[in-house]
Amino acid sequence: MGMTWITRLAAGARVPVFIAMGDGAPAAALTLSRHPGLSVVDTPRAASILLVAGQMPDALIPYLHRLHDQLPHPRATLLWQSPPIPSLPDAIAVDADDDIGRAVADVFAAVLEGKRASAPDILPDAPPSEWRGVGPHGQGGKGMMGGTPYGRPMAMTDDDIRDRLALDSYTAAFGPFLPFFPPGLVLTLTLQGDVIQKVVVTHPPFDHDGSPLATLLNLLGLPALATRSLGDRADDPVLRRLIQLSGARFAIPSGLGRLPDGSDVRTRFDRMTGAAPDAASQDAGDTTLEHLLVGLEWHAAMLVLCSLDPATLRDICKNSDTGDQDETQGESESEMHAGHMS
Amino acid sequence: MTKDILFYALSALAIWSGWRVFRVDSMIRATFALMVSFIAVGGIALLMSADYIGVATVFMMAVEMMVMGLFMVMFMMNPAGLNPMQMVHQYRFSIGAGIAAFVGLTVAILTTPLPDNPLPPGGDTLRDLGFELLGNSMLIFETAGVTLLATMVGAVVLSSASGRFGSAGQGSVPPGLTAGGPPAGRTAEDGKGHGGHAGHGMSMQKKPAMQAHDDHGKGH
Amino acid sequence: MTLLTVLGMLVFLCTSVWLAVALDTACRGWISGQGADRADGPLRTAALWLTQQRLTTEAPDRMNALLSIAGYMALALTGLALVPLGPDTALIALPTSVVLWGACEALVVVVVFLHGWSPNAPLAMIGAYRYVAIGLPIMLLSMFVLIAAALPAQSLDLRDIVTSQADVWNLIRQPLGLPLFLLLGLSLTLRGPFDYADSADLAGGTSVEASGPDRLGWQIARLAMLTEFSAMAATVFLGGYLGPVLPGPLWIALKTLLVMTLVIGLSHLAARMPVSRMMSLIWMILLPLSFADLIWAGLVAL
Amino acid sequence: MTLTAILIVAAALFGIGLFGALSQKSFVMLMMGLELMLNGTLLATVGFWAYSLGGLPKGQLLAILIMAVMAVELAIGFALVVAVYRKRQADVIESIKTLKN
Repeated sequence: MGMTWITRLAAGARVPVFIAMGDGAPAAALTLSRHPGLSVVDTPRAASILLVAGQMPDALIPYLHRLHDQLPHPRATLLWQSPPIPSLPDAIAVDADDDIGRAVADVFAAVLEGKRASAPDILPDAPPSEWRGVGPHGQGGKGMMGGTPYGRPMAMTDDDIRDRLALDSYTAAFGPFLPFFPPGLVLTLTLQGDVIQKVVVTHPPFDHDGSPLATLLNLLGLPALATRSLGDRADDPVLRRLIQLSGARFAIPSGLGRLPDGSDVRTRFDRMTGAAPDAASQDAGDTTLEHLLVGLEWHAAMLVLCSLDPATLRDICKNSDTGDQDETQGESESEMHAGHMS
Repeated sequence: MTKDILFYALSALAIWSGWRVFRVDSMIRATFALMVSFIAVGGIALLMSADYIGVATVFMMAVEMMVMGLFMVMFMMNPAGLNPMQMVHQYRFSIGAGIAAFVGLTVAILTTPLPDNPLPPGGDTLRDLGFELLGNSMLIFETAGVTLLATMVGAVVLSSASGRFGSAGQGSVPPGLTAGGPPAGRTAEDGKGHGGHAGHGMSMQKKPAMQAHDDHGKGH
Repeated sequence: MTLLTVLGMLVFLCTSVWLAVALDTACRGWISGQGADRADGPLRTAALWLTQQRLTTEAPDRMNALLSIAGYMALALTGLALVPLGPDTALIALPTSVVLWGACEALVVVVVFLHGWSPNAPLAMIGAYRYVAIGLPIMLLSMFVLIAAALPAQSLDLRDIVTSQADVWNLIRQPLGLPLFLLLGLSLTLRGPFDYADSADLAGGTSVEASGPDRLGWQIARLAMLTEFSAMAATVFLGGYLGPVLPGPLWIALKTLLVMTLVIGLSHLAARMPVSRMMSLIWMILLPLSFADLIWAGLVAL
Repeated sequence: MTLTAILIVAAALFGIGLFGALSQKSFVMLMMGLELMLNGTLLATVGFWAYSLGGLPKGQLLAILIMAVMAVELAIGFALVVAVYRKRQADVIESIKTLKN
């Protein structure tokens, strides 16, 4: 296939990569956003290359399938320090000591030039459930309420913890590949608007230290500073000054996500930036995610989630409601095609 | 000539989008169809050199319809219209009434001798309006302003959760007869209200479902 | 003559979109300590998006998705056409052009909401909701600021507003005006601390599901809106086309780029706070400030 | 563009609005019908102002008052919808047989 001028132009772009963090992902995966030839993107819809870093446990393979199909063609998958995945026969294995940037660029060029076929869909391109509508207008349940017309329950009102307006609630699995979620974590959240009403831990996070400061800075809308914080310099005076200047500390409401040891998101952020002395370790006590997240709006909830020390978060997840395994499985299955929730 | 073509195009747009408001399934489409209808009317007003009224209509309706759209999504059970359903009643009668109103008005318009006293060309309509608002009709203008203020206060009072029995945080539930006991009097959940997004005649099927949901909601 | 003006403005729009991308990357490179990117990087990324597949979600509102992108772009172009280039030259000459610009502003909230609504996905929908919650009060604030700027001109016409700044710019006459107006710019262009629609905590918010050409279109529309906003801010607060020696259109172009640099710098350096906190900030501090600006302008005009 | 044409367009908008206000079950849709009727009224007012009042400024004032009425109608309408929903969990007309309690 001859290359058109536009493909040739595109081939020189920074390679948009979406990283799916597995268990035991290489440490370099966290700092990949500093690689000059790559651009690590937030959503698979913007990526050309899916990079699976580390081993993907069986429980998360269905999520990986969905993620894979959400990349636009032409696309390819790389397995970085990951054992082969049977359902992804076309994926290219990359060793720990290979130059990941080089490998990604080569595959990208090959796919774009048409030397390598774009990876086909894994899941069938069909509605997740067939039409099961009953009732006088096909709406599902009897009368005008309820029913599961497309394999998904119709929105029903739910009691509201904040203003008693009792509007419709929405339940879906979030994670494990949302860029700001701790690797491996899958939460089944019930939302009313963007207020979290219920939290169930569907899959606990991996035993893996992420880069909480970079994630927090990203959540605060400071992506460039986040990249800077991933740099080699342990004590970067410019970083500290820029963080001060940005008002990030002021942006975080005080008292948000308070743990039994008295620390809130703001103090934890101070510890990360070096503005406050490092505490020995956070003490989760018997705190659950429910205590921490329920009643918060999405942005605040994500700040709380990402401010936690990875080990503390694992303790909290152990305390928390993990739901009836079968039930949540069914739920996430049924929600699977409703957009990008991976 | 250009003015005429523009007028007929905008009129067609206004009527067509006004009609679509009640024909589309998606509530968001309905809301924004209404907005398009208003914008078209604003455009016609601009053609008639009502510079301020025309533009202000666009401005106001963009905001109003945005808010309306939010309410649609909030309160309707099927705002995207993915699930076809009919939410109408007295359909035939309504169509008849609509047509009767249109025909009646049209006949009245066509048979009445309308006064012909067009806008003098080259006038500064904006300046006229300004002097009218802050001159002769100051009282009317101020009354409208005070009415709007009263509306704002009234809307907040009506829609906020706080009522006679406490603040928004506690909700408007009467206090218990005993300390911590069940609320005195009737509450919304006791089945007297025809709950939910109910349509006609299915409160029987629906009540159990609502109850189940309420229990579920209170469980945590 | 009109045709020439239109062409000139389109050329300027393309150039400034390009410059905005370059400034954005430069800012990011400087802050992240990695140095500047290649100059042709953005163009290549655009080409890549053009070649990518256009993916859709299940049961999207396809018509509104397209309308939102086209509408955003059209609003930017309309706003740009309102900017006066000389004492009598403006593509859309209307005695109420400030109000028309306000209408464009209000419609931006509508198109951003539609962009988040149409993919039928949760994160995009949350982005759309949040944007409305923040976008409407910010717009209210900008109305007060604009009315204050129209006061000394005694007119709702942008051309008169520019002429009224012959002696002293509104930037100096109403010191609170431009800072407050810049916040509106951040909100209109979905940037930095006011980016509640396309933010990172929603993995891209309203554009989380956009791929290929759709993504490209949306990003270009955002940058066009940035240009349009900067031109408007330059007109209302920096004296528009007024200036010595150089011809008027060149002055407005230079001032536009200056405002654009300010907005881009601000968007990279300021942190975004949770929505409820921002709501309190807007209603309790920024709106009273805009009232103060209006009263100040009234007293000065007296 | 004549006054007759403008008034007929206004009548059409009014008729469609009336149909919507009478036929829709949902409160919010009902309000949209009312808004459309007011839209027709607004157009007729501006038409009269431009073609038969000789540009009398009071005509524009009336149009502005109609716009204020729209705003009031919408604000109070929404407030009532919220209040009723809070009380009864209802958003369609049939659910409210009585306004008691």
